[in-house]
Amino acid sequence: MPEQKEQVEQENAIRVEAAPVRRKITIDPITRLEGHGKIDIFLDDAGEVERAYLQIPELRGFEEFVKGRPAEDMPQITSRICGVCPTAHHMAATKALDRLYKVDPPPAAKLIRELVYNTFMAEDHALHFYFLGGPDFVVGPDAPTAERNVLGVIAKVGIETGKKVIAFRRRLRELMGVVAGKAAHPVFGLPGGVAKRVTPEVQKQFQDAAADAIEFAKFTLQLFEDAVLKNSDYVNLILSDLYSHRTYYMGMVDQANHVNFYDGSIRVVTPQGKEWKKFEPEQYLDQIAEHVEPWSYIKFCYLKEIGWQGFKDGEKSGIYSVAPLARLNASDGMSTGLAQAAYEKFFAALGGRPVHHTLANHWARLVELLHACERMAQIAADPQLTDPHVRVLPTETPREGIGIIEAPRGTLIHHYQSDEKGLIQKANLIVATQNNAARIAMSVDKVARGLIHGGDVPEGVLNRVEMAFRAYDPCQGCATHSLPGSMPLLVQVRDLSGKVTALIRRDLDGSIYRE
Amino acid sequence: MAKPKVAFYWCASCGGCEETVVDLAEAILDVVAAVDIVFWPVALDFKRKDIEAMEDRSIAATFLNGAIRTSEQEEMAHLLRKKSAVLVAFGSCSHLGGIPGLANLFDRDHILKTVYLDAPSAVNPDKIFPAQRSRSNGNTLELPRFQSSVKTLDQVVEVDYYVPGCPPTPRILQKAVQTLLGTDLPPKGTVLAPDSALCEECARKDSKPEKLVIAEFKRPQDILADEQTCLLAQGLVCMGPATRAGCEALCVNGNMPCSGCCGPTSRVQDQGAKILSCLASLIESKEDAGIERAVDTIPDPVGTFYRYGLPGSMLRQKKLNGVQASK
Amino acid sequence: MPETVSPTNGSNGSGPRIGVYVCHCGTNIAGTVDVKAVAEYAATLPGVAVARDYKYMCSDPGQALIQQDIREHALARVVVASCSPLLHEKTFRKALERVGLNPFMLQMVNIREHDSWVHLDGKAATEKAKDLVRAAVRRVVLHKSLQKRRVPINPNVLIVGGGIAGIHAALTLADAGKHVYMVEREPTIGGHMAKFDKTFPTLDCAACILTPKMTSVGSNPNITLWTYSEVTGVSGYVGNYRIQIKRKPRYIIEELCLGCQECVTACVYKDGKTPDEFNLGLSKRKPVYLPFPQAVPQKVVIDPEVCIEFKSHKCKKTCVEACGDRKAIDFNQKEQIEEIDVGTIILATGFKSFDPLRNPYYGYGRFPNVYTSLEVERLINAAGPTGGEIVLRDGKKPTSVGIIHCVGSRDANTNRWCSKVCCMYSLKLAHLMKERTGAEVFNFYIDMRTPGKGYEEFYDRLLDEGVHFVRGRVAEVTDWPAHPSEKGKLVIRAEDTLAAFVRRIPVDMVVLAVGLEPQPDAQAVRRMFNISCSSEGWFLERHPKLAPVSTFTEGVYIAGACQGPRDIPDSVAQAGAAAAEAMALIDSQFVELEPYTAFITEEECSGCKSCIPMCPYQAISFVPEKKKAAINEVLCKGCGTCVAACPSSSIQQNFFEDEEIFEEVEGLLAYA
Amino acid sequence: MRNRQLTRAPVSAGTFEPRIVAFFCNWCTYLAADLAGTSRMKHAPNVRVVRLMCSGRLDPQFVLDAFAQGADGVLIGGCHPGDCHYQEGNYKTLRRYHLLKRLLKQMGIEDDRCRLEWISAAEGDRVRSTINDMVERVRALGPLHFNVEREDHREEVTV
Repeated sequence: MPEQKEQVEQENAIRVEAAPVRRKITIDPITRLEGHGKIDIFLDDAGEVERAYLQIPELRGFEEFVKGRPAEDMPQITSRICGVCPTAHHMAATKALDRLYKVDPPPAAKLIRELVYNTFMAEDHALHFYFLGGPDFVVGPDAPTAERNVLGVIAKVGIETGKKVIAFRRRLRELMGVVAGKAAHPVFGLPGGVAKRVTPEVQKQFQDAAADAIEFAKFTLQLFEDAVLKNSDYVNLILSDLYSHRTYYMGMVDQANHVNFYDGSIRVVTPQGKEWKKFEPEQYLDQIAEHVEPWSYIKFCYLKEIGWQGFKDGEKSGIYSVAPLARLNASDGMSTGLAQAAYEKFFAALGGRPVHHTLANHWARLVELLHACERMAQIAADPQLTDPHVRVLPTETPREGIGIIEAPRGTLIHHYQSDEKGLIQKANLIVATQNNAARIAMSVDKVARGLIHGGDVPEGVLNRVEMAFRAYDPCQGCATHSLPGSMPLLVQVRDLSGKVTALIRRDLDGSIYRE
Repeated sequence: MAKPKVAFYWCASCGGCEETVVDLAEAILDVVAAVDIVFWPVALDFKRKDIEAMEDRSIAATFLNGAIRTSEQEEMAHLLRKKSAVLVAFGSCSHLGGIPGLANLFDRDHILKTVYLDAPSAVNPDKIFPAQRSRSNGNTLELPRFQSSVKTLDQVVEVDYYVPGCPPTPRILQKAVQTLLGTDLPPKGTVLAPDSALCEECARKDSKPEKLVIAEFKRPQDILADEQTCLLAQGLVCMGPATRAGCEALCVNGNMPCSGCCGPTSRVQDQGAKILSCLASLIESKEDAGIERAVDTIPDPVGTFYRYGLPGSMLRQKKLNGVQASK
Repeated sequence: MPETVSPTNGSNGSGPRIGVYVCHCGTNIAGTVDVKAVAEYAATLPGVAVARDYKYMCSDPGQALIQQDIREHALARVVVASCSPLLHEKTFRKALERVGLNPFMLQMVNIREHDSWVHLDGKAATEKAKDLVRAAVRRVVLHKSLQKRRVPINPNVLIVGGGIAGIHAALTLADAGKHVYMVEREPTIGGHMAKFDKTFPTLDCAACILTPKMTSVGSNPNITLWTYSEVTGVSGYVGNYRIQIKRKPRYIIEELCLGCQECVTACVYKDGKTPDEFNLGLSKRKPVYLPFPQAVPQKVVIDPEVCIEFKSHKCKKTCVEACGDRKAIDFNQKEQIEEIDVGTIILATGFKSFDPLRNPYYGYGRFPNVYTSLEVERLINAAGPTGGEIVLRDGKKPTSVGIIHCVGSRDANTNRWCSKVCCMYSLKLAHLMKERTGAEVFNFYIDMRTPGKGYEEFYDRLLDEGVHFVRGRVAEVTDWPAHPSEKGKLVIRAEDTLAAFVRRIPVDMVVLAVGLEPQPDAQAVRRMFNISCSSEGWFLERHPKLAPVSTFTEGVYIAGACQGPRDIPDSVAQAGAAAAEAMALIDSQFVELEPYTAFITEEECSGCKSCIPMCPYQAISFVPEKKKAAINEVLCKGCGTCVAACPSSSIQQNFFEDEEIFEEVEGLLAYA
Repeated sequence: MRNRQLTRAPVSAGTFEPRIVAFFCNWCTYLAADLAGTSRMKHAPNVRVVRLMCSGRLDPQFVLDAFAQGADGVLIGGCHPGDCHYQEGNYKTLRRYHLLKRLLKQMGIEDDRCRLEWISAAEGDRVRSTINDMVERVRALGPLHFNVEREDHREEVTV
């Protein structure tokens, strides 16, 4: 491919010029994150951070290999973009198929989809809080690494609570399986509805589960309050400028501008929190654009009208953010009572909308967890849920369809074009973490600048840097639809010749080893 | 006596297999009690140096999920092979190549072009592509090379056992772990799941007629599938007859046909060829034209018959003129 | 002394020890393929303990060589690279068996028919032979001990066709005490021969030699004769065929009819109005008739097409009166289906004579005095329409006759083949006509073909008798006189290639020596009996020299002109041969069936039922208790279609297991 | 499932000679090939015949295996429609063949590389003409080399 060639020649050209003597720190990879990430920190001669890069080193190319596949296979194929949030991809694809085949699902089908979806949001948010992001707070940011994991959380909150967490997820995922076929990689989404009806027995199970789930969500929020908000160090950490960016925020809302995960319009607010745009999924191409950097496989989203100004925040920059914090920022409230209360408490405690503190994502996530559980309860109570009429057969010739959903990690867009036989001709996928990519990159850069001085890399800096983006719960697996993989956590300080001038190693027991 | 060391590692996968480990739920505590997890990147921190420092074959069992696409992944596969007494290909991707293996129908350059240039939302006037080596204000950054085809784990290193499924169900995983912790290990190369096809455990088995004749195949959106009757009998392409049992027919219970994620039974070399032979044999017509009409109703044979197994199939990848060796 | 390649890695190899034997077949193989190089190459293959090449592997010393090696080198597998397995697989399997090795431990490699005989480039042929041997060596390792299935043979024989061939075969078998069912579609047996007057070259009377045989068929207790009947269904396999036979109603109760023909005399029709089939329309018959006086069985037939009773139901039925209390006439008779079991089948369905209307330039159908040879046979026959008087349609005796040879034979526009009998019967007719009418007889021929005992002498005799022979293909027969002397005559125009000028010969009568063709329904018949036809449509023998009356379907034999143009002596000889083959099979009491049956490994079967519709023999059934499929080995014919369809490869076929074929394919392609 | 080892194609500088694997029915095409032999009908030496009792035994796996192992073409010979020695086997073959051709097309294998012919036991000459024709078509297509892995894997797999 000619473009590639140019690329290579360019490199060669650059490589010829004498490279200034600088040093480079590599954090490779970031653990406890679904997918693969790598941080390169470059120090100038003074040992100050010149620039830190978050690199996403892989790619799978779903957009290419779905070509020629039958459209109806998209929900199952694209769910393999990410095994952590397969339901989000499955649902975005299914909604795109409704449009592609121009069929409107019957009411029961919509209810079943949204029920499964909220169940998924609940279990996934719980997964992140207890297994991935939570440990930073529950166990503590400076706790020994070996403890900063799910087992550590269990140790901290007690085995009983640990079992409670596990039981909660198991129960929800089993219920999802009953309706969706499988919890991991569901199969129930079809154009015009779902494959299977919900029986009264299953409805009952959901009702019971939802009731318990609400209790669990409340319990979790309480846990967060006790473990985090009552600890001023943590609060200061959350509020510290180090973890703040003034960007635009994006999220899906219903007519009342309340947060909605399954359906609605896309709302964007300015760094001041004013509504800047509200658009329908079909218009996404007018609003969202992707920027390409040669040093990462991830594409960086920005607001098309404002444009790409590089990795800067503020009103002039098109960079925006998605995921829990952004969703709350971009909405006027929650459609369910308890969540609404939690929503108000959240903004009251953090100085009103919008909140720019990245680490506040953890709290926002728990507000959403509660909302998801409440929605489960609402839908499970709906008598229409068990209506056997769950699908409308397509009659129109398939052409083009766009499906948007709020994934746990943010706005997710699937866009397909097919031939008249319904075989995919073109697919465009914009995944949650891509929307955040630019802001995440900025966070990493900012934290590195803030913590690393005089070439000295203080202990704990590694995790602090990781925390900067772990809060986004980024799924790089999704973000590049890439092949995740992991490498040891190791910081190497070396000059550009690649010679290691310093080395910091974090051992399993958490002890730090330096050379 | 020390607990056996167990490792989980992931290469080219979506993380779904990791979810299965988490989905062991309470059972995970038993596993943790029974074994010593030396690393598990998604949930625990670890480092390669520790692994390199270990005695060869000192890890009792490594569960490796994900296919192989980068040389980095190949290196890890070789390292873990060296350090593990037993290497288990865990999940469809490492077992057969998985859904990302469908990329073997295309070549790398077209993928890059599609993603970074042709995507309608991409704004890329300077035709920038992620490069193995690039410079950003004076700094040199590197990315691993994205190879031109996906491989199964056993196409890269020797594999002792396979755990099938996309993802493997917790039940399959649990049984596999039990087997491996047990005393009498099955012969090398065994797929740790029942060795008969899915129909064996399908609830709809009895509803399949003995003499099924198919005039044309149906696609799931074309019909309102009955929830009791064999889906193949309803004209849907169900991979069940050519797919290994063990999942307890989850998809069929979800009223959708089996798509073949557990791969073939041990006697079968090529799952796609087998289901092709089985389904085509049921076609009604005896004339070319009639047969062609029936065949038209399976618009994407490769994507349908090798949804999870193209790299592990006999042909492995599409013949791409220029890309395939012709020197 | 055969060259030996010293034992190789096979001895130290862990697998079974293999012996490879490359046959020279004189120069048939060795003339093209470098057999020594092939043997030397084979010796280097893994598992091969000994590899040899030898002049004639199939000869006794050749087989002894293999047997000796099996003992001395403890061989467990044998590969023989020689001719087609269809020729000598049996031979070599027996050789293995005799030294206690399972016969199926053999793999044959076809380097003659598929290699040395079809390739000119010796180098390429040798490479091909190496590839084929390599594949066989890899495959044979996987071979398993198999037992042939023995099934008892039903001693009854079905003979289809009651011509001279069928008759002779039937009598031979019946005299040997076998029960024969003879099925003939005409109302009488006798076939073409019954229509002839004399037979060449001895000129003995056809009736005199045929009739006794016909009557003994009718009277032999070991023969069940069903005329006016057709085979409609065949199922089963060698030794155990089930046959359906349709018996057309003749409206006469055969058991009661004495053949007195009083009904014929009594028929309301004073004389016949329907063209007589037996006399090729040269005479007329009544609605109720006996095909010909010596017909067997001596039972009349009623033709419903022309019988008044069938048309109007208002006939006086004088025939019924005449029949009286014998009550042999039954206007309500219906078609019957008989079902019988036999072990062997002989097809003697004969031929059809060429239809001269396809060669319009010879004027048949346009000029009343152009006859086919068969019509002339009837004219000459004492029992024929004219009582043996050779007269033209206007009743005049011909003074000059022209016989045109090769009508519908040796002709690119109709049939390419030589019909073999035309020259001889033309000579016969020429002799008889000259003898009976004193007419001048002209033979127009391309070549005179008179091979056979006394044939050439007969030709000489005719030359002496003054019959004229014109060597040249006839261009046309016309009634357009070019000269007063040709008025009222048929003019035969032909180039005399010996005299090298075109001749016009006016004659009163033209005889077309029509050739022999396969029966019009030969294709349908061969499908029913599951045998093949040559491209011309004649039934295909298993081997043109070594198995001329056998077919590729065990237990089905062919005799007479259905296999190709034949004269009577050859047909009779073939019939005897077919009878002997059938008897050999019957007296062995058991048939051995190839063990190539399919089998299911029960615990592997998922019960998906994909295999069940594959089997045309209902050999596969679904066992509800087990929810698995099961194969009835006796019904299985070993085609392997279900094996290919089994989506979990739980069905395999003996001797053709997936792994064996994979090894063969990969062996062919493995780069040496 | 055994992971079949791929045999490497020789890097032969010589002229390309197509390697064609044929699967012939024992009752028709195999006999026809024998007949071609007894009648000394010379034809191209590029075909290697595997004998099956019926074309219905042809498992599509055999065809894929042949290509995967380096065959440049695959020829299938069965009885004419209606003439199957086992009544219907050849119809099963025909149906599988049609679907198989679609699959091969998607895998980038040209149409002329896989061919099904009905050849009766009497049609020796048909064997000759079919083989000669196919060899020429495949020769024109050049080597398939399916058994050779994609370039960069061969370069990069060095661990």
